[in-house]
Amino acid sequence: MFPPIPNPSVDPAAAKPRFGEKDIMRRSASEVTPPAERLTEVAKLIDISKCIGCKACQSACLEWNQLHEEIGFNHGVYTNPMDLTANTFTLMRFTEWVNPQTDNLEWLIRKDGCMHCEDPGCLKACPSPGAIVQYSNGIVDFIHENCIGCGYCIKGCPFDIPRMSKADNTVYKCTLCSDRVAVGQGPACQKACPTQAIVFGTKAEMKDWADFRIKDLKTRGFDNAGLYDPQGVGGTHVMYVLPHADQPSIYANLPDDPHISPIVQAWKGATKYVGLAVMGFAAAAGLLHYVVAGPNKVTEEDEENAERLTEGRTAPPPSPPSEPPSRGRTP
Amino acid sequence: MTAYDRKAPEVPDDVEAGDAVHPGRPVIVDRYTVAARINHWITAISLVLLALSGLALYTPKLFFLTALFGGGQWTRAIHPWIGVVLFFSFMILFIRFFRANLPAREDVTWVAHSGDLLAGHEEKMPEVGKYNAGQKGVFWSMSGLIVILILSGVVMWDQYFFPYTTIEQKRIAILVHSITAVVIICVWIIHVYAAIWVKGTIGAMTRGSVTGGWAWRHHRKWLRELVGRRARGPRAPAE
Amino acid sequence: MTNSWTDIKNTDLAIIMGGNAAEAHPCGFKWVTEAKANRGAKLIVVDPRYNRSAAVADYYAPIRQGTDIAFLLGVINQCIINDKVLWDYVKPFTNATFVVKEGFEYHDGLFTGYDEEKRDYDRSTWDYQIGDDGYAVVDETLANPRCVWNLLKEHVAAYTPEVVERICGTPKDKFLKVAEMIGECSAPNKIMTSMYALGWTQHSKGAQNIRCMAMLQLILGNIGMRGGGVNALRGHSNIQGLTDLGLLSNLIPGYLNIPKDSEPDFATYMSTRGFKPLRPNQMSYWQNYRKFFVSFMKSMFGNAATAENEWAYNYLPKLDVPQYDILLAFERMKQGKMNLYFCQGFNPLQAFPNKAKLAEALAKLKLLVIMDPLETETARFWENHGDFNQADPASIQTEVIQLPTTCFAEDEGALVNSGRWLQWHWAGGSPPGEAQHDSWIMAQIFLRLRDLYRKEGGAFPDPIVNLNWAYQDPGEPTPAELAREMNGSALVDVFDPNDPTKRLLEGGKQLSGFGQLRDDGTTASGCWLFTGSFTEAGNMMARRDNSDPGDTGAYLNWAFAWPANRRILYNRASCDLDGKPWDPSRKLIEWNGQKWTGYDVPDIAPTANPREVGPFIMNPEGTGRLFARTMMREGPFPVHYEPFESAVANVIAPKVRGNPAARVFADDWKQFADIGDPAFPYAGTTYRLTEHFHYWTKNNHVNSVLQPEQFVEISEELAKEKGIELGGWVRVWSKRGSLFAKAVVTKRIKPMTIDGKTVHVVGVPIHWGFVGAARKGFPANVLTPFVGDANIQTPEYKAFMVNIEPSTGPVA
Amino acid sequence: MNMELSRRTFLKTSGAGIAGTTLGAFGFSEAEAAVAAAVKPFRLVNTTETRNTCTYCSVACGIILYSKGDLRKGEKANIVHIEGDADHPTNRGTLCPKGAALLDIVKSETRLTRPMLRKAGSDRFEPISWDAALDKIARAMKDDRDANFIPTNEAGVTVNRWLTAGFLAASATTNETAFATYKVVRATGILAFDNQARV
Repeated sequence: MFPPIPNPSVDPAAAKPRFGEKDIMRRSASEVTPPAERLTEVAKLIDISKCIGCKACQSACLEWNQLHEEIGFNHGVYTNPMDLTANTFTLMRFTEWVNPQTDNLEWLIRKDGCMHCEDPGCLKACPSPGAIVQYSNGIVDFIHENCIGCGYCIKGCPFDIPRMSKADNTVYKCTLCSDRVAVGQGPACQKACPTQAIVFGTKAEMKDWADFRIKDLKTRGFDNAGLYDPQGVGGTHVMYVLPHADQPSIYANLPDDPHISPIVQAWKGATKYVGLAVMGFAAAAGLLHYVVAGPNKVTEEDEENAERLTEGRTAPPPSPPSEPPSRGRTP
Repeated sequence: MTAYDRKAPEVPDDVEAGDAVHPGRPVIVDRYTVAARINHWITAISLVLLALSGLALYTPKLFFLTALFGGGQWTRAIHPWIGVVLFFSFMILFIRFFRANLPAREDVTWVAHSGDLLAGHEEKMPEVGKYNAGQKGVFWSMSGLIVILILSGVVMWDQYFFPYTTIEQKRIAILVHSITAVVIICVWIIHVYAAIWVKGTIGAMTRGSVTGGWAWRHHRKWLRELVGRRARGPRAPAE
Repeated sequence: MTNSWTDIKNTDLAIIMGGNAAEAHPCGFKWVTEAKANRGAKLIVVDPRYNRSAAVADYYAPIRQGTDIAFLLGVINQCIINDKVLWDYVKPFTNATFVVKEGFEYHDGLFTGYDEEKRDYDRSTWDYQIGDDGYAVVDETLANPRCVWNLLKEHVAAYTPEVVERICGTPKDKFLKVAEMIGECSAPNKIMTSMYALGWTQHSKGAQNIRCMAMLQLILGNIGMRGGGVNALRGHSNIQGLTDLGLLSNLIPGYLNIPKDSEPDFATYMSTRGFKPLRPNQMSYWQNYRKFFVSFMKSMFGNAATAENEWAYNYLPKLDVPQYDILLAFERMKQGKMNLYFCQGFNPLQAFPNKAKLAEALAKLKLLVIMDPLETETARFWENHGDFNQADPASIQTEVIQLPTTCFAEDEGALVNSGRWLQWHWAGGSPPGEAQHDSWIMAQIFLRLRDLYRKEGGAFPDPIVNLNWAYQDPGEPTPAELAREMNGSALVDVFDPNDPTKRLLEGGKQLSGFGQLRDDGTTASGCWLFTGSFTEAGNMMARRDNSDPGDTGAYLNWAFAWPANRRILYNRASCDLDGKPWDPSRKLIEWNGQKWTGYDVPDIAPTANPREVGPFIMNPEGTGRLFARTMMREGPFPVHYEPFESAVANVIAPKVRGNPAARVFADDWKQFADIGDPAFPYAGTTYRLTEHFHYWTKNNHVNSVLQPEQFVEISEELAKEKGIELGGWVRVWSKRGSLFAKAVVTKRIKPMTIDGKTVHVVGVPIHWGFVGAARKGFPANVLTPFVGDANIQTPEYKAFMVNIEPSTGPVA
Repeated sequence: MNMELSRRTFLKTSGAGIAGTTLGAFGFSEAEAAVAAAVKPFRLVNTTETRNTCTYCSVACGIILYSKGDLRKGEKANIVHIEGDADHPTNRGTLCPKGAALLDIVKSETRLTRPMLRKAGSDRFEPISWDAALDKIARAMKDDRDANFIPTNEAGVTVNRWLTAGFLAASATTNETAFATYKVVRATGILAFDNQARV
């Protein structure tokens, strides 16, 4: 058993948050000086081989975060609600999979939710300064006061996690219970998990624990058991032990090789700078032309020609003006 | 089409409703009706607001612009609605102006000589109707870009349209929207610059009229048509 | 549970059959995952559905509901054939060597003495041959063909792998694999634990399902061992406690019995409760019965219970039938023979079988009193809810009084968990509105009733006016007062009869163990099993020392476990005949030559010599029973009987319908589908979902979010056959009623081939009703038959026949 | 009694071969502590803790009730959160989906808050006072018992049973409530007495 984290203290002195503003490593749409010393990285490890799909994590998440999800309907499956929402930060996804090698049914149950990427696509995509922050312990958190509801983070996320709230038009996702972690607790889902399919600790400990679990799985015929800590996003602070780590996508479409979409990279990278340059260039070109070429003014002669034309006097023939413009050289 | 048009097929369609010549010193030529001007300025203001709010979300360096709109949430919320205003306003403008902006034979010559124009040799340019090829270019660019912007904008308008597209489609839409926005801002810069550079132009969209000299100098064909039409006497308005 | 939740971590093989621990007991199931992770244990799940437990199992085998006995007798047969027997355990610690009386026989599914008319047996031949010395005859060589082992061997021989496959639908190879994995646990250092719940009890032969496993565990030598045992995973937080306290028609706290009509006086009552040892030197702990009984009566009636009035023996009612169980109560209610009914935290309209019958019965009451923290369907049985509850309020004359009670968070006291731990808890919140504690309500009713009898007299007022009610505030006894009363105290100073100067007990002081109880009226104890829970040292149930010396999972200083703070029952059997642990790495207790020592409280006299005293001290034999003597109504060995509703006739005894000793009321027979009835071709079963708790959590928002709406589960094959779509509406009906639900079409249920016939399973989760936060639905009991287990009347919820069709849903 | 909250952590299990987490290792030393503008304040601060047991199944998980207000000080207490007790040997702080949402049953909208009476033939409940309800119950019991009590059977044996009344006892009340209930019910001679053990 992974030793349980002691009960929380209700004493204000003991419950003082132990990380915060100064530990912000990345801040959306802002330049920050990363803290000189990084906090120990934390991680949540979800061991799918131990998960019984009881949804205690979902329940605990709703309770701790005081979220009010709608009561839905049954759609012929155990998954409920049918998708993550602004109130469902975590969701058990159930997949009935027949292992082609053994012909045995396997009920794959994956707890979906924010992966707390080391290289967070949401943060990268966010245009609002400080709406998304990454603490140096790895937690990626949304600061709702700063969220403008543009939903760019939704597009930035390689795992399709953040969800917009219809109520306040800000985007929600798992915070890794930053308020709990800040006082030395684990996230609510981890605390509740009956079988310790979810454990929480430092990332190094979690990797060791995963090794211990993977060894056990290999003795039970899961030759491809392994850790899911995708390097495409720089590793994650929520990791999975997968009995079939060679094919993550069988677990309710867990991305095989997640990375921030090149489209998002292009949009948040090159496009920004090129676009600003192009617009600047256009404005500058106009200015330069004005200075060099001067304004294009109507001459007295033009007016007279117009008068002649309208008064029905000898109208000039339909040809280029006989007079050159007031300024500029004649050929 | 009016009876007049059928009787005088030689007259091109680039005379718009309300265009008229008033002899005098100087000659005054009505170029835009009140309705057209209001329509233009609604479009123009929308575009400027869209550019400002859009740029605020385009790069963190310009995020301060959200202050103009009452903060980030308001900027995000207002931007698409202004887009809708722009789209419909421009649609009316489009219906109003598209006929006069249809390509004409002289457009090719005009484009070929556009270097001369910039260099100040307007005398080398062919006589053009109500709009020259450059203006037509702005008009058609705006039309096309606005369609792209509204379409891509709807795809990324999560508050109402989130369920209808995939994330990947939304990502593409954002990229397209931002690139298009850059282009339309450039077109807008050209448009505004042209109005500033060519003196006497702005009055067309403020007072609604230009001087005869301005029309003679820049849109002589249009002027001739107006004068010719005046000579033939009163007639039914063109559309 | 013979063992405890935390002990499961010590197992090598967990078998979940007749239950779904991951689904219904997730936090207890943790200890299975711990055993798997830390000691390489394996998990087997045998169930009609590939369920949440199966999702993390090492091996899953399907089985048709209601055929567990055939499966388990098949496993016992394999163990015998392949000699997977811990002989050094079986011979001395079970009754394998006991010789059975002449006359006892078994043929065609029936034992000697069957009376078809009464649906009951004359059980007189089902016993041991008693020798001239007054003890049972044993044959340690097992040569005697009449010894239990040989009778058992013969009895289970019919359950070959082929027969198991025909009855259970379990493919032969899967059955043999399970049997092989189980058989490995006959080694002294390999231990299996059995985890079961209502999947075994809710059958017309539920008790025999469990006996099968108990027999198997005895043969494997797994009873009394760390990581072993037969573990009933009880469903409610204090249902163990309420059973211990005898809140049943036929019980007195501590598993003593209510007298019968045939026991007119105390002497007659005690004459069958001598529990004389059947083997020399055996302990036969029930010889203390009289002490427990008298102490109980002193607790109930105080000074009114005297030696002269036989300790107020006649204050207790007598039974003219084996029990007035819930099925009989509702049958009588339907017949108009009941006027007044109390439901304390109970929702029988949803919980008992055949809802239509229940509603009809409730409408015949004069007064229904509900005490509950929540709205229940029972309280509103008269309310019309369309398809969900058809009722005509105007025609229902029952008065209903609904009293608001506190819930767990607002009250104080102890609950007994599955592992028999009595854990104290404290109130943390104020009750809502005018809600009151149940104990206050009971006291208030009692005081009013007593006043009426004092003032007016009436029918036999003695037990009411003399009930011991000496609480500081009679209007609301405190939890501590009641807990102290159950523990018991010495009423006067008690001196050693051999040395009158030696005071054994001090009058007015709490007792520290049931060994101090006396049958002369000098001690009182409400429940002897709980003696030791609230002593002069304080409230033992409130202890919170979670240290665990030896890492055994015993936690002796955490709370209190009955009996006597013992954590593993029969733990003497964890050692061999010399008192040495079978598996030194799993040591629990040990005989050090003078006494028993170790990590747990020994389940034997501390100085009882292991060579002399058998480990099963509650049995007069001192052994575990492979042969149940007369204790089971349908036979001393389990036999496979089909459910009362079944797709097929009984393969091993085609003439026997259902459990031949189960009680069936005449009207209910008519509401059973015939065997193989084509109108009801599918095998229905009911079960819990992990997201919900019975009919409670549908009142909770969060749980209703997690599982919002009623559904049934069917195979892809059946869905295809009937044109049922995933998530579409279906109607499911039995001969007793119908329900509408959404269809969960799943690969986790497969059609089975039973005796050559394809049988589809329809899974019906319980939990739904017409009040609460979740979407309106139907309780599963609209479908289930009104018949119970032959011994204890647990209703047959797990196996019945239904039909199913696509539908457009209910009309509200 | 025994209310002091044990802060003991469990011994690290052997066999796992891994040192357990120590939250100190997360790198939060006191020196690093600072006001966290971004992180939400921990919402259990200054609440009152009460040890309790989950009301659902019989795993009997240890739980802690967190309330505003302290019953032990005679205050009104409003429970604001319920969480697993990490000190409990069985559940070690974990809870199932029902246990994790225990607050919802305490605060359920369908909790009963006052005694109600449904009259014969009526289609609704109407409020009734506690006194009136209890008097009515006691009177109904007395009348029915007096009318239908069976002191002796046909053979003349004293049997003292009351068969026209029945009592279903709860499954989640305490032993103490159960014992009080047992005493009252048995004293009346009711035999149709049962609990939820079978269903």
